[in-house]
Amino acid sequence: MTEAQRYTASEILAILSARQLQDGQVVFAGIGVPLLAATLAQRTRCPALTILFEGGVVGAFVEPGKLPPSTNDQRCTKRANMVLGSADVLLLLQRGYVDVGFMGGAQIDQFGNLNSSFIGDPAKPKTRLPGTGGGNDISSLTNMIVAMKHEKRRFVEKVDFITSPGFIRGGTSRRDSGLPSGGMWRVITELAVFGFDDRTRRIKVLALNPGVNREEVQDNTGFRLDFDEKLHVTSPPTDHELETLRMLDPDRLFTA
Amino acid sequence: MTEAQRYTASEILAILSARQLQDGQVVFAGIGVPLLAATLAQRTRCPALTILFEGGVVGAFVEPGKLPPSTNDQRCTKRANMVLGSADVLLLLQRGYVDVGFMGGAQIDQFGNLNSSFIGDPAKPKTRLPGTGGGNDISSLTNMIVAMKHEKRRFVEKVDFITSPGFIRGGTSRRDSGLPSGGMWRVITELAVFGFDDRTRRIKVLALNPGVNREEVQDNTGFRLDFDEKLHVTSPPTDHELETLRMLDPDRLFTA
Amino acid sequence: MPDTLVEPYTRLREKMAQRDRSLREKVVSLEEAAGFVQDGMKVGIGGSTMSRTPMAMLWELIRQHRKDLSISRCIVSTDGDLVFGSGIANHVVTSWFAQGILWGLSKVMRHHVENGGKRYEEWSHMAVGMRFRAGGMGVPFLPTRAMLGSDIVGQRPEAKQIDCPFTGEKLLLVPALNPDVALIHVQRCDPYGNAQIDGLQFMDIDLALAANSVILTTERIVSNDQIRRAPDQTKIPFFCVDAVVEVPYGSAPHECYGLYEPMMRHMEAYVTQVNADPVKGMQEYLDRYFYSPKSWNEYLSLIGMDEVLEATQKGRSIYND
Amino acid sequence: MPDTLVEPYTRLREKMAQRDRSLREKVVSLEEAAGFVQDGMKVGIGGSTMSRTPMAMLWELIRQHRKDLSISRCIVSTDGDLVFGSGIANHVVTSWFAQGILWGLSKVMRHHVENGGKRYEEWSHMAVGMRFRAGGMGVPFLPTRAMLGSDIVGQRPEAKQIDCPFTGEKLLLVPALNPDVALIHVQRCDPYGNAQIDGLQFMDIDLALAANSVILTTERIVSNDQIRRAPDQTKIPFFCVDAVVEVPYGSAPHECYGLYEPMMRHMEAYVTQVNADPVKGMQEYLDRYFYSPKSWNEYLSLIGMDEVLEATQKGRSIYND
Repeated sequence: MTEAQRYTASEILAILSARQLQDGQVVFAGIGVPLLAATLAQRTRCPALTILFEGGVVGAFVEPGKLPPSTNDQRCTKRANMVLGSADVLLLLQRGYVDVGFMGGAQIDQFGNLNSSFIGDPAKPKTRLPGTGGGNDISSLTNMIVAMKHEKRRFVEKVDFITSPGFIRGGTSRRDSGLPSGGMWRVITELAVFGFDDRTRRIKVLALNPGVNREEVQDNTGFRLDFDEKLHVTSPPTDHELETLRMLDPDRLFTA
Repeated sequence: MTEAQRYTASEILAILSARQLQDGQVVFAGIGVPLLAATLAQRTRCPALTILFEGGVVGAFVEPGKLPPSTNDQRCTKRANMVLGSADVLLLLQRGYVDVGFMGGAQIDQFGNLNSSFIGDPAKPKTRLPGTGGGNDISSLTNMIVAMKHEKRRFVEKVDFITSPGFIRGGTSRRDSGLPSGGMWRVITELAVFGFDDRTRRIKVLALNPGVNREEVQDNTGFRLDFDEKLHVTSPPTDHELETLRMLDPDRLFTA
Repeated sequence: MPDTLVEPYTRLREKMAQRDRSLREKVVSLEEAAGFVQDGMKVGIGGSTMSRTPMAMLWELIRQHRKDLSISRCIVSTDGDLVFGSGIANHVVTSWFAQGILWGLSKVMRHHVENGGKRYEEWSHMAVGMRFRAGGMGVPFLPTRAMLGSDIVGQRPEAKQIDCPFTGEKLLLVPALNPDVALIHVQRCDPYGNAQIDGLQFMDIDLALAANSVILTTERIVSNDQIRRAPDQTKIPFFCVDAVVEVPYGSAPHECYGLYEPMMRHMEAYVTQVNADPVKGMQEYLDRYFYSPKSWNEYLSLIGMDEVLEATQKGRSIYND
Repeated sequence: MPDTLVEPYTRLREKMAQRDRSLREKVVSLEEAAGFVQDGMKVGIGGSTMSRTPMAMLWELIRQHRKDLSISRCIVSTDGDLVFGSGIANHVVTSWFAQGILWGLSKVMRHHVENGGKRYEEWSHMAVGMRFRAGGMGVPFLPTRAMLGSDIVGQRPEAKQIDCPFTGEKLLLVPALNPDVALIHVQRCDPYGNAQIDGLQFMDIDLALAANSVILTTERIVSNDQIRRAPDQTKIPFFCVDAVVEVPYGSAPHECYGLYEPMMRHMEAYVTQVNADPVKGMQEYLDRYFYSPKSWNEYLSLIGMDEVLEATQKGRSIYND
């Protein structure tokens, strides 16, 4: 069996995303792969990971096979440490209690800005997307991990609309806009793991996923990519990671 | 038995204060006579009176003989409709949910301003009083009833320090200060019931307590008093009022 | 941007002074309660996404053909489809608007916003919360540190960026939102409207305090005595509330915490039908589930006993060890 | 007025980043917990007046002779006397400061403020709450409509009056207060610090979120499993909390909701003694009740079994029908 057959694109996305989290962290997770990946981390390497959901949940402990359909459903609260108001859980971000935010992305650009509002001109959009949800708040107020599908139309030089700010126009522009804290930290796709240059704040490839080469990543990206000097190849999903993931999402709600 | 022997000064103060409340009102009550008088009103004419306390209580229903020693004690919550945070119960005033505030007073002036902070120069006070508590918030944000002892040193032309605003310097000065709502409505003492002139906002006697004459009120007041054109004499406490009051405060905690 | 974006304090207070805030029973029928919602009003909706949606009240308003409502809500799900698709609303204020994350984009929302002249006004999630909170506090704005630097703020001239007078930092002031009426569904309340909410509260407490009137729908009406036994469990005080309606399963097909989960087969069928044709599909759905039933219970019958009881079993299980 | 009135956001965030906010057990002794409070710190105190005062923690700090503390609290009662009289604090921020309404003015407060060079900084009650709330929200200020027109605001250059950029109305902006450490007493928490508070919350939730560290004293420590069974009852999340100390009757002689009422004979005797001579009376009180006992339980013994149990009977009765 080849490496690529052992897991789906969604599965490696979830597993590599989970690996970005550290035990003891406080993570604000969005629905979908972020929720699943955070729960996977909690059930494997990070038993003391504290997961927050925008519905108003602190210290979630989601049940295997009962993944919530959104972060505003009662399933999110199962064996949580605390349930509070939606605005109040977001204010925890503003106060600084959260180590890392973790969301999916529909469209991202070279400075890590995310668009989930408009395709085309906002005044007369080709497509009206669902909008920010908690995304703008999370990305404005803490360090971010984004897990998303790698497609050329999703990885663009400049997003049509900045819904959730990354580093805006790079350099110090994020801080200059009034956002002194946080910023984009990692982007995970089924092809690679990305970070951001400390000075220019431009995205760069830190590691290739197993079986993926530079060209494949560049070909699926809508702008010229930088590769880190210490570029390496991520180790493949372990059996334990895959088994745990499949136990958590047996119906493949978020890993289809 | 003469009228004056049937009840103490504190008792008539509590009873006449209670009469100022109307059934169905939402009243924010301070400790002491206000708490007692509001409870008396609730137990006599006003079963649907809703009493708020600054400790964070909505719809209090205080038990006879178990008057709380402050508005921040658990006794305030007995059979209440709701318990919430201290700031949140004050915000109900700001939002406008409260019909009337009801407090005691240490020193009042001709425009209904109250002082509970300093006797003498605030920079080097003769006496440092306890301070505002909820008083400033209540009097800034709703219509006020004040129940207090009638003494010359307490009824002064101008208070040493405006802790809780009445009509400030009279006329439109309260509104001009940024307080468009509320204002002093009634002052009750063991001698008389006072209101305020609609235009000048100066205090005036509306009614004399039973057995009290104009001179007695004026003699105990530190400035020239106006008497309302329709000055009348308040009807004396009924047996039912007195009995209910004594049932509520058998230990004479607030009616000594 | 209307000049009434933030109601002047004196007007807000005048409206409040006119409300009957006395302790009184206010139990009415769904039909009667709908009378509190008039054409053109700003309507705040409680719950979030598929949770504690005041669906029965929306169902009744759609049946009564309200018009030109402006809706605001924590997060908007199929309730948004329904108010746009039925034509009762032409404006939605929220941070996220789709049917649910499982189903991608809402073709209904897209149709009405991209072609139909209806407005989806987007704020950050926290900003929506702060707007309700400011409204509930009786202040004209609250300061926040989100939305700065994004293009969302460029779309929102209603928000004002300032330099903090204390620290010099950039801040965004978001304006108070005081809906004319709020629709909130709760697990329990008494006939006066003292409400207890189990589990996720979302933005409902701020919304109740902010609105100039509140209609509560409730899974059950309990006695005032029961409320008074645990006053620290009361989440909404009665004097915010103008009408109380007892409607079991009043959030169906959405969930109500601890009682029932979303009725997912119905939701799936709904999404398939309306996304296939946002106009005709929606019309057929409304005809069948909204306009035809004689009562809310008949609507529930159309969803079906199997779905309702399955959702109930799942709902209760949140309390299982 | 110090230029650090409101901490710059970057500094606030740096302090937070340095805190260990991980899910970990943090149960320590009263002696060890006191180590979180250093001379000169801004200390926020939970509870109000005679309710849920973190008395055991104050008792320990007084025994350890802390100095130059700046205290802030919802409403200050005999706790204020004790921190001034013992010399651990020279500054109190609150809206009301006396021993209790039953006893008139505090001679101890008067002595130290009128003659002793200690400061009682007065704000309106709501303003104190808004200052903690701003601190807990991570914003530099909150707008309010109180204090305007009064002389209190004249004493408080820390507050800024503005014309509202939305409505033109006069508003007062009160600055955020982020204490270095908060001392909060609760009925129950787990070893991580997830705290449940029964009954009156006062300003404790905002205070816990605002402070740069929190010491919880608790009537009892329960399991994390017990907390997780009713997560909507958790009022303070564990990551705010740096130390947990189990101290039964930790508010004595003040009350703890549902468990014990104030121990009024002790309070009466205290007030009589210290008001007779705010210096010598206080010194004798501290010698007898604070410095001499070997343990908190010995302090409770000095208050006496009769008082403690009578207060307990009264405390429990709040739940009686």
